[in-house]
Amino acid sequence: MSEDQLVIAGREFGSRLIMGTGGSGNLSVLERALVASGTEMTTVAMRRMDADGGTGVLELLRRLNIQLLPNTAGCRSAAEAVLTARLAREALGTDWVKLEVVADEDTLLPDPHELLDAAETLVAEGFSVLPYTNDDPVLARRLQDAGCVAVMPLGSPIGTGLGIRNPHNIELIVARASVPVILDAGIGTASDAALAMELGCDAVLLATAVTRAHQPERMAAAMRAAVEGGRLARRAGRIPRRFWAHASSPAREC
Amino acid sequence: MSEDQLVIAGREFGSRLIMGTGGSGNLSVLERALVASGTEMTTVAMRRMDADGGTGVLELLRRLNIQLLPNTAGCRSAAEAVLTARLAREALGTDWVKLEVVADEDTLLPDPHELLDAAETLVAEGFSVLPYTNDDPVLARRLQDAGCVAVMPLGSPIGTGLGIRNPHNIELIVARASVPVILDAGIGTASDAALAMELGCDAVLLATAVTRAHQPERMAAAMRAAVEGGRLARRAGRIPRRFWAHASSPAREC
Amino acid sequence: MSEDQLVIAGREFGSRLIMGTGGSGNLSVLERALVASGTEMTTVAMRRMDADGGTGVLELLRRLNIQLLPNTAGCRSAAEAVLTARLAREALGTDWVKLEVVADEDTLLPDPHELLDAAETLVAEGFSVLPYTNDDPVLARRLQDAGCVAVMPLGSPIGTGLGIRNPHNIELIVARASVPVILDAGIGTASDAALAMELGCDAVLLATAVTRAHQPERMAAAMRAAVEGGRLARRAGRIPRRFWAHASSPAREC
Amino acid sequence: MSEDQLVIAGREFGSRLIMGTGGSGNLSVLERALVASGTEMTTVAMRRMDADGGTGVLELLRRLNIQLLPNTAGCRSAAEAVLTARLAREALGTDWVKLEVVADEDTLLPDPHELLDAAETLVAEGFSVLPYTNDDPVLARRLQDAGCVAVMPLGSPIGTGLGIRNPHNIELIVARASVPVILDAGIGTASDAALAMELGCDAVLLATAVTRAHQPERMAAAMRAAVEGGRLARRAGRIPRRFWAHASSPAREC
Amino acid sequence: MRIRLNGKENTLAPGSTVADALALLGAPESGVAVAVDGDVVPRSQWHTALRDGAVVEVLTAVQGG
Amino acid sequence: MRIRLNGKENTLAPGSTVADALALLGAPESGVAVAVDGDVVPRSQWHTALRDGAVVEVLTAVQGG
Amino acid sequence: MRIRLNGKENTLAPGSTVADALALLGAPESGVAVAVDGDVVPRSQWHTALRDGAVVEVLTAVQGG
Amino acid sequence: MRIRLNGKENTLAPGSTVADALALLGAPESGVAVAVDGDVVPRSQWHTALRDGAVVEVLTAVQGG
Repeated sequence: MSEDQLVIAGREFGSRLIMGTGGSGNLSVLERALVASGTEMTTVAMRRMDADGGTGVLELLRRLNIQLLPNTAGCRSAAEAVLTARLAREALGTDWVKLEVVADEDTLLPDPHELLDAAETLVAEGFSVLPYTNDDPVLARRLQDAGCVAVMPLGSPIGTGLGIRNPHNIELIVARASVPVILDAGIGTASDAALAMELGCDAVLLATAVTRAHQPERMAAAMRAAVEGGRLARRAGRIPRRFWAHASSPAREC
Repeated sequence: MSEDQLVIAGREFGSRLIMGTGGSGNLSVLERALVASGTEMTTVAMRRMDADGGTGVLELLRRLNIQLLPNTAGCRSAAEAVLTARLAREALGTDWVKLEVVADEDTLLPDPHELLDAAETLVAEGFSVLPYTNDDPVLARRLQDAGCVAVMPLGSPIGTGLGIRNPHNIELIVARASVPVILDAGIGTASDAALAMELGCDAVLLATAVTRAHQPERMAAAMRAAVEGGRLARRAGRIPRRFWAHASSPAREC
Repeated sequence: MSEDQLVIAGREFGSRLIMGTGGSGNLSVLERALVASGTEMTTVAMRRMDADGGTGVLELLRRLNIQLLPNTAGCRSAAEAVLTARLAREALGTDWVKLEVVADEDTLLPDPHELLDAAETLVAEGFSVLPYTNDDPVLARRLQDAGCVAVMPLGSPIGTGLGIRNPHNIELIVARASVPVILDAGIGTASDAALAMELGCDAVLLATAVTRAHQPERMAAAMRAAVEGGRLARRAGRIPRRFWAHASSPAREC
Repeated sequence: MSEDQLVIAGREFGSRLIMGTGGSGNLSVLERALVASGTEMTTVAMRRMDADGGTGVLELLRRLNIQLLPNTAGCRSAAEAVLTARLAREALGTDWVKLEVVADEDTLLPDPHELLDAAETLVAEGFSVLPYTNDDPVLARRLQDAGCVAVMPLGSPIGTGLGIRNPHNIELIVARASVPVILDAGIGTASDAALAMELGCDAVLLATAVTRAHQPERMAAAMRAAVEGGRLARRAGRIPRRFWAHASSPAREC
Repeated sequence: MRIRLNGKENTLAPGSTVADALALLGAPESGVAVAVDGDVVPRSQWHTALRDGAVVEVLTAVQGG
Repeated sequence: MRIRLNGKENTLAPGSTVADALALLGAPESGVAVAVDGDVVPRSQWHTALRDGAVVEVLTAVQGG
Repeated sequence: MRIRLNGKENTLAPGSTVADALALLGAPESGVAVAVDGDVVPRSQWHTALRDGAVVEVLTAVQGG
Repeated sequence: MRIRLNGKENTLAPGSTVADALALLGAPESGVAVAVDGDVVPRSQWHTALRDGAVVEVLTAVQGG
């Protein structure tokens, strides 16, 4: 679909599925899943280097030539997130960041105030900020107005697999978006991903729906196909919903 | 997926999307859609031959080498349907039939009694019967017990585009099926088709969701991808649904 | 609401909640629940008399002056159901019967053919037949045409508490009904009962949603209120659904 | 249920339905609806006094002895809302306020930052603050921590009648609430109100669902019954949901 | 003679009637119905004699949904 | 003689066959089937003569869902 | 002197008070509140004089959701 | 001197630099970043000496959603 590129911050992506690296216990399983997903960008977290020397995920991603999107997972304040973003830029040589500032461990939902605060700071420092946000159309708009290069509303809380709990909010966000909308978090299965695209999202970001599936590589292929299918359906223009039936064969004469 | 063939009445299909020919106003548009859908079998209706000599759809399908599945659309009684099936076998040289016996024009829902009656007669005459049925798990089972080679429950009434109104019934049908379950009718968009496969259906049959979409060829490609995605997701084994969040990044130490 | 009586077979009911007696382990708990429900008619099953002399439920219902509606629960064929109805008429002196003919124990779903067959026989014998049916609009119509005094579609299978799985089918049944439509089976909680009435049902029949609740008497009161609320809402005419917001306070000038 | 009082800021309410006055074109219709709703508290907006001398709504509410809950409808900033609350206290002699700070006219969704800011200011000034908020569990918790006497999450945007778009968020809010949770905005019909209570909300606040219904008085009675039914159902403890059926009559021996 | 009464074998004096079978069960005056060999026997016919080997079902109303 | 062919009255020479009726419609060699008076007439029997007043239906495949 | 009262220009006698402005609107004794230049003026201060050019808002309760 | 390195106490020779701390962890050339006392220290400044008691965090990328 070269005529249907996703463009974020001026960079073109052929794939509208962004698969994160979280939740995989095994690098070779992760590698097969990443390849099957067709993702061109993936998330990594920043953590203390162990004396034993890291996880090897960076080598893997360099080999697969997948763009890094460091996140600020686990940060609970704007200050923590900003420092983490700066360290990621220093360590990985990218000014793209998936901005996460969560309010508590039970819901892992974003703290609206800290998130917006961090976004404004990082935009001012020249970062390309992709914020993980809730599905509040107002906060999504504030983040967009703050200069974020995309907004990434959740479908449901991280790791719940509950899919898109509130399609109406996603439609409201899409209706007023001037930057790409990436459905992030909550995807449980392929139809959730297809629905996200049909609602008008520009891409889908997921990790554990694939990495914690019984067969990660196969689920990655499923998500890839579903995102493509949902995108195509959005562009193709679905038939209207009707209350009464409508025949698909000509009337019978005899 | 050569390892994941659909087998109906001993015949193997690589594609789990069965696209019908109904609802298309234009043979060249239909041709592009059929090709994009990847379908290996398609439905046709039986109607009086016009003096001007037919529609050319047969020539098209022969050229595309797509198996014919004649239907009994428009029939209101077992007798009508049985005669139509016999004429289809005579005209088209196939003993496969999509059996439709509808009760009224407003809902185009099957008449359970006439449908089962016709199925029994046609099975006895050596037909491979694929009945279009409602989503009643009992009727589905009766049709299976009658010797139908597949059961084809609706998601919602023909042409409504309401998707799968009752996933619970589809799951009940799948849980007790000994023949392929093909979701037939009601599909409106790609996520509906993906959901059908995730519920355990073996295939999806649709027509107007593609032929009456704004861009039929693109919607055909969407449905093809969605069916593949849904099937892969079903086989891959989705993550469980949770009430509380579950992190995908390791805990932060600092 | 004396102006909003439910009329079945010429008999008027002030209450649109019909509570069955099934599932209660204790007659005094059942009595309090029946009273709290306000029901004017209740179901009983016909079973072999024990040497110890029965359950006392009849005495209770006579004392409460609640009309009996014997059912044919457990019958698997038209013949069984017809005999059971005749015995009920003989034993209880009523020609009203809740006709149940189930296909199997796993789903307790009606057998469409046997159900219709039994209905026709019993109507011919002068019974007032209230059939427990699935949510197929075609079967509902056949039962109505057969002379049943009401049709009683399920919301979901007996005892599942899944509520109304397919509101569209219930709306289709209501749209074409010439006799009262009573939502029977599947109700789990109050909002399910309210929804049934909002969809246009004339009454709700339930048993275990009350008798197996933690507090049956309170749940009976809940169902009574919900049925009244849903009925009133249906008659009052709800506001339309909108995509965008619509203020309820006048615009602010300053 | 005198044993089931709603207590907000130490004040007891027998009714868990709070009906607002917005959207009614006619004071006598409003009066009948308020009486039918059984509400003990109602919202009013603060607007410029016309030379012709006001709307008479105050006289009506005094006569009906319904507690006033002035709102800050239409305010777009914390400063506007705080001034409006102060004027309401001065004019009406109550320090209770329904705090609304909306972000835009299209969605009328709250501005999270301004809302929290205004809440903190008004709590410090001794107001009993009942904030209209979105369904974000994090913001609800922040408002609670700021000293609000209740939190009032929306079901869907004001006036849409879309009901409760995200029951999961409402359950998350209820699960962590230490003050009453009042479902505010979005209610369209009785079953929506019943569901709100079943999800664990302590009360429901609505206005146009009643005032703009075809028959406001009847819809008010519907909402009253539905709120009571939903509350009773929540307390009674519903039956579990099951996949397979579960009989409510004893097994048949013959 | 022997009859099968609600699934159990019973011995009755020759010439016993439906009413005798009911008495055996201690069935009450009202609220019961009887089927003999699959046909309903109306109350008015309870005085009729049972054949040897008759299958008698005596039903009453119990709680049911 | 007269037949009813796909709902229209037609006149054929006495002794006309099913094949003659098909010719009247310009029906192709393949992809069609014929019912006479409600029964299918297999291709192998198209040479059989039609009775006067026969009702002949000639069907083919068209687009259908 | 001139004041802006609920968005409209008005002329009052020099030394006029908040109460005078309220009288101009025919405001009732109760159920109203006044803001002058963006600050609430409690009832107890309604006797205070208005400055020339004061912006006076007089609010009351109306129907609202 | 003593520093706190990724949460553990360590002893370094006086005048040790950020680079020395990294060496202690066996940190690779690339893919890591350092914060000293809460501020990022760019690679170009790794030669700078650490103060006694400095809190040094060395981070790298790991799997994360």
